[in-house]
Amino acid sequence: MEDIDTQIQEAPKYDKTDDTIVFGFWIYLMTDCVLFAALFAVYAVLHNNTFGGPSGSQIFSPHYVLIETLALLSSSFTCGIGLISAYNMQKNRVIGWFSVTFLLGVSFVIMEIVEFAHLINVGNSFKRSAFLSSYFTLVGTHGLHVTVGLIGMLILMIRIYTKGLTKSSVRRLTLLSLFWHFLDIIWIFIFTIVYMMGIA
Amino acid sequence: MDIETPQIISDWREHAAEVKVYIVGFALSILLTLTAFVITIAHILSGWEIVAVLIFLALIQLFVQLIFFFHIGSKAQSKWNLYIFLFMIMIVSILVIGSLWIMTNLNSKMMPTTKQMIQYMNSQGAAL
Amino acid sequence: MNILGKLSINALPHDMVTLGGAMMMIVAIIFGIFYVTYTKRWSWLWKEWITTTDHKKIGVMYIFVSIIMGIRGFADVVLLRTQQATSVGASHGIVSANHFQQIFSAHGVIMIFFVAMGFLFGIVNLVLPLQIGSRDVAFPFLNATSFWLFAAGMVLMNASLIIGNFTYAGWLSYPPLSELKYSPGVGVDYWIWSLQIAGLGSLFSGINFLVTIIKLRCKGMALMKMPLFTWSVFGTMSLVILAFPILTVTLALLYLDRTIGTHFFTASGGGNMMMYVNLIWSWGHPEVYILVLPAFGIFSEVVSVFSRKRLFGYRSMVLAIWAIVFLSFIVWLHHFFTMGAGVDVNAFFGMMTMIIAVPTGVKIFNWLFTMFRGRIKFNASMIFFLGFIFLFTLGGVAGVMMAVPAIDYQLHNSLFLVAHFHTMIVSGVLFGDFIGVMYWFPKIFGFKLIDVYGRVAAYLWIIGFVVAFGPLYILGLMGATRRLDHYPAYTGWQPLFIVAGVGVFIIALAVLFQFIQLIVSYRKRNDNIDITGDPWDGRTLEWSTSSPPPFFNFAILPEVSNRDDFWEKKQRGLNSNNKEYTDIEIVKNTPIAMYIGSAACLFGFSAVWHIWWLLILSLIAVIVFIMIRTTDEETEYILTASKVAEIDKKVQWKI
Amino acid sequence: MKKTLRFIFITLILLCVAVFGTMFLLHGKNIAVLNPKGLIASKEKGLIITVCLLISIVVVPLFFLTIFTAYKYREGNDGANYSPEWDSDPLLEIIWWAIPAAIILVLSLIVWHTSSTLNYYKPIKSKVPPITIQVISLDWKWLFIYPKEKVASVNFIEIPQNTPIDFELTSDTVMNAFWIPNLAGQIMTMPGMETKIHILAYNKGTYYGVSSNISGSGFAGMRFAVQVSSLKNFNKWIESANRSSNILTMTSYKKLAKPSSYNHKKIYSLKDTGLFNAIVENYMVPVFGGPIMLTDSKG
Repeated sequence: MEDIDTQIQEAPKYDKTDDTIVFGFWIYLMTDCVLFAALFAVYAVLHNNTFGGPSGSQIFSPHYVLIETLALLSSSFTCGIGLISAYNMQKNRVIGWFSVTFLLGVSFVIMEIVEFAHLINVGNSFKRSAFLSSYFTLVGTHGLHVTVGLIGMLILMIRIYTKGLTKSSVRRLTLLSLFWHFLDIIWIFIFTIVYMMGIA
Repeated sequence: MDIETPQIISDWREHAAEVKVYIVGFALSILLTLTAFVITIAHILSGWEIVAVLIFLALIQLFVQLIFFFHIGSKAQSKWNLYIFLFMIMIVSILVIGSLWIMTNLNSKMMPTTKQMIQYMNSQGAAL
Repeated sequence: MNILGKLSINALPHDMVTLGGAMMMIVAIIFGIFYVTYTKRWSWLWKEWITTTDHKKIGVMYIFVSIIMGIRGFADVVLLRTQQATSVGASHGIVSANHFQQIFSAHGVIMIFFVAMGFLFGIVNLVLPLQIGSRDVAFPFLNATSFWLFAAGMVLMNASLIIGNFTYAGWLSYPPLSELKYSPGVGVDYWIWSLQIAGLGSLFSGINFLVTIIKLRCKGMALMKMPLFTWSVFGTMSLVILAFPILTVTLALLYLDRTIGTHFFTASGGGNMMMYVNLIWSWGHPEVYILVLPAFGIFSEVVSVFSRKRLFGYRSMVLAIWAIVFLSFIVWLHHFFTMGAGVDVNAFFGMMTMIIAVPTGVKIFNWLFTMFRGRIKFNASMIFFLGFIFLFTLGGVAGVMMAVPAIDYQLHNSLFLVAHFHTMIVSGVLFGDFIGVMYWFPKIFGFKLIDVYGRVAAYLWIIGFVVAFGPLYILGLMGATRRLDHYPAYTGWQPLFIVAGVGVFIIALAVLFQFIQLIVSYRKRNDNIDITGDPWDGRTLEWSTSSPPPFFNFAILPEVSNRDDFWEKKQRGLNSNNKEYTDIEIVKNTPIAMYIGSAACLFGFSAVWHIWWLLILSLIAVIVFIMIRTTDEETEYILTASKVAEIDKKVQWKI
Repeated sequence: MKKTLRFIFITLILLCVAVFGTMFLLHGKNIAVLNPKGLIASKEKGLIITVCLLISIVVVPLFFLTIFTAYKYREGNDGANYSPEWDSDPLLEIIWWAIPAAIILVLSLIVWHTSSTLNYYKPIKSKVPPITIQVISLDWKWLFIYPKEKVASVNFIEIPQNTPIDFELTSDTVMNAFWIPNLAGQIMTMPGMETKIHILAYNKGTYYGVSSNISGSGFAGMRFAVQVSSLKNFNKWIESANRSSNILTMTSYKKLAKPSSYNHKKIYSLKDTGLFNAIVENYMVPVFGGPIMLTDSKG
């Protein structure tokens, strides 16, 4: 992996439209926060309505969820490092770090799908009780967001690989890393409120 | 893991902090997550204490993420990011805490008391 | 699992009245298509309107859609009133109970979502960039997409008139009536998806305008130098971005309940229907303030211009807007005082609801003192405004009464409540929108509306309103609840319902005069062309451009130094004539926004009818369109300085 | 032309307000909310009047000020002084921030006081022993059960005057709201939940109650009659009800629960007093995991 990129790209300027777009995306993240807050409120209200079915402590395994959390946390870290190398215009490092982020993200999503499939096979599907409905919807919506982020990351990496670190790619990388850190924060609250309080 | 001096720095640079800021933030998050994990596994606390401690740890981790990964309030970002974030946090806390207060109040007033549940179960038992 | 999901031939309307409505709509569409092909304007329509990203054209399209939907909403009112006036004792009126309930649910959704929100985003699109001295909104493409999502929601909503039915559980269909067990039809799904798509469009517009106000103000325009209308849009958009996600979540959860059998709000299975009521109203109350705040902004602009006086108490007006924005988030329980919450909960929310009367009262007093010691020009707008002051204050009295939980137990869900919120919305939002359209019409179309028809319409609107909703206040006190499709003769309500019917007839007359005003002014537009670009001797920046302004609004971005800067410049006779033009980046026209809208409409339709393959197909189509847009590098073109100078010269000779 | 137009329309507006006033007086007697026949309703009427008077302190001067300003500072009247730059006056600002705030403060105290006194969970203190009536809202009719007297009735209740009635309400279908305008405020009835309201009727007579929450196509038919009679007549009615031929058991309840609207008054004698609790519990945890014995209500 040669360290110095052969075609030295002219570093993109940070102009006013970039500033507006990043600010607009930040406001979108705020609206997503409110969306998750509503889902958390629904979970908080319905988590005791188990309707004779299993409660949180019976179906959550702490170690499994800890691995998931560590995977997502480290993917957030590698995403941050990848962004710094993007600002230093090191294309190969960017692709390197972001593929690590991608792998960690994919492993997180797979672990979550396995957990859901296991719950449904055992019979505790979202149809069983209000608690399970709100659990599946809250964690599922977060999983959906992570999947959308992964698809975006994939497309962006392909574009950077082919066209290099153009002005729009650097801006989109910033948006992607903002989105990724935001999902990480939401997962911290899911981890604490859903899993930890469910188990304790 | 040395990052040798880069030839070209785009003027986005001040939008992301140094590498070590990310490392410190990452380490702190791992630490906070593990403490929350250990406390829950050990079952040393119970009831509202565990809830309070866990919420406290989650809030610290929120601040860690905001400062180390989001650089909120740093001069690179406009101050409007912070204003809108704080306004959103205020409204969200009003909504969530308000909803919980209302719903627990409504449920306590209307859910049939355990006495009725037991009486119903006995009558069920008798009917079988 | 057949290929067309639940769609089948018996989804077409059976009874006469729906068939009539559906026929009228189809005839109108066919006539429209025929007229456009006859005048060979398809390419003009495509080039100028369907693919536009210019905020002024999008604003006009919003207002056009809301006028069309206003006509349908008003047709519903005529049906509702004739039913309630005739369905007494033995006779059951003109429509069945179920169909009557569909009509008032459709009336509610149309009037709030497609007329009031349509006018709101239309007027904000028309005026905001011009007022803050910017070339366009922050994200022009997103602005076009938001309009087409709004139009997609409207199309889906009207499709329910022809194929299938609409919800019969009211404009905010409470479960368990809206759950699968008690509304097995597709009605509630139509309601969910037309609101979900239109709501998404509103959320994107909210983000767009918030960024525009914060980032794109012209040089020198500090926050405290912004016009009051911009302040009210600032408050409204911060309400929109924080309230609409809750609506999205609530509708999504209800859809999951109805489709995959989750138990969020079902009666059994652990669900809690009260959580739905709580969630829908924590969006619902900010929503009604989203509607009324821009109307307050319009009043502030119009009253200060037509009284030829500076707006009174600018600082306390801004404070009042933000007090209303904050308070609107802590009052939502007054919509369900009667659900059975405890004393402390009811008392807290009752007190918070009362406090909102203070900033509203301050605004009304400030408008009054703007008129004090002024030279008030009594045109149609000012008559509407006076109607607003009297009716809105009376509506406010009814509101403060119902803020007391103990009184609300008697008046909740009665016709008193119906008369209250109609007073607030008609005299507040609707009158505000009429004033806004009449005030900014010359700026966008270049010719003034003839005022005498407007004045007649204003008087008829006020009289019609008093005659239509006066009796409803009395009926509410007599124990008549809302949404009644039949009532026994011994109640003695029929004469009052007949008077209300007459009131609706008078309002129909008023609306007729408004259309006459539009048509006659259009036909005689050469007599009152607005040459100077400043027909009302205005105070804010939008009057400094020509009417209609060039598509890039300002050849040179203006510089502002104090509050009513345009007025100050006119007093001092300053007009900077040393103009050096610069290149301008203009976003190209693109059809992709319309494609995303139609794909979203298709997605909604397939979600309603459970046509799963079409659902996935339309979702992929949306993603593909977004990717096409993001990979397209040259979305903007450069307007060279010489061309700008040329256009500017052509416009300047007129002023 | 402008003057005559304005004159015609202003007189028309005043005419409408006059018509509105006469309608109000004309129907004075049967405006239910303003002719209370029960304890709670009369308190609520007093409250409505006090709140209206308090608010009119701000509203009436506002109306006169508007008419005065609109007339004095109209365009044609050059006599009135014209000061276009006068745009703020701290004293005025303080006035219209402080006075409405003070009134709202007084109103808040009223809100706090009345929500506790007129709270529907608070039983009415009275020497006479209370009667409990269990209310079940069905698909477009009301079922009333007198557990102690072992009587049930559809769309009709008879209550003795001056005795506190404790209502326990639930629903076996969708949400409804139980409202008798002459006697007291309304309270919602919801499946799986039990709400309460306490009513005390003063004067004898027949009053009408309604459901004030939309509950489907037969919603308009959910009217029921409330007969307030003396204690003697009430006991006579109870005996005749006990002797009534139709008996309310689980099967006849399930037949009654089928959707039907505009039901006529029907009196039952009651066999199974646990019926009310069974309906409420039906939505709770399915006991012994077995099939639910009542109507299939898996919403």
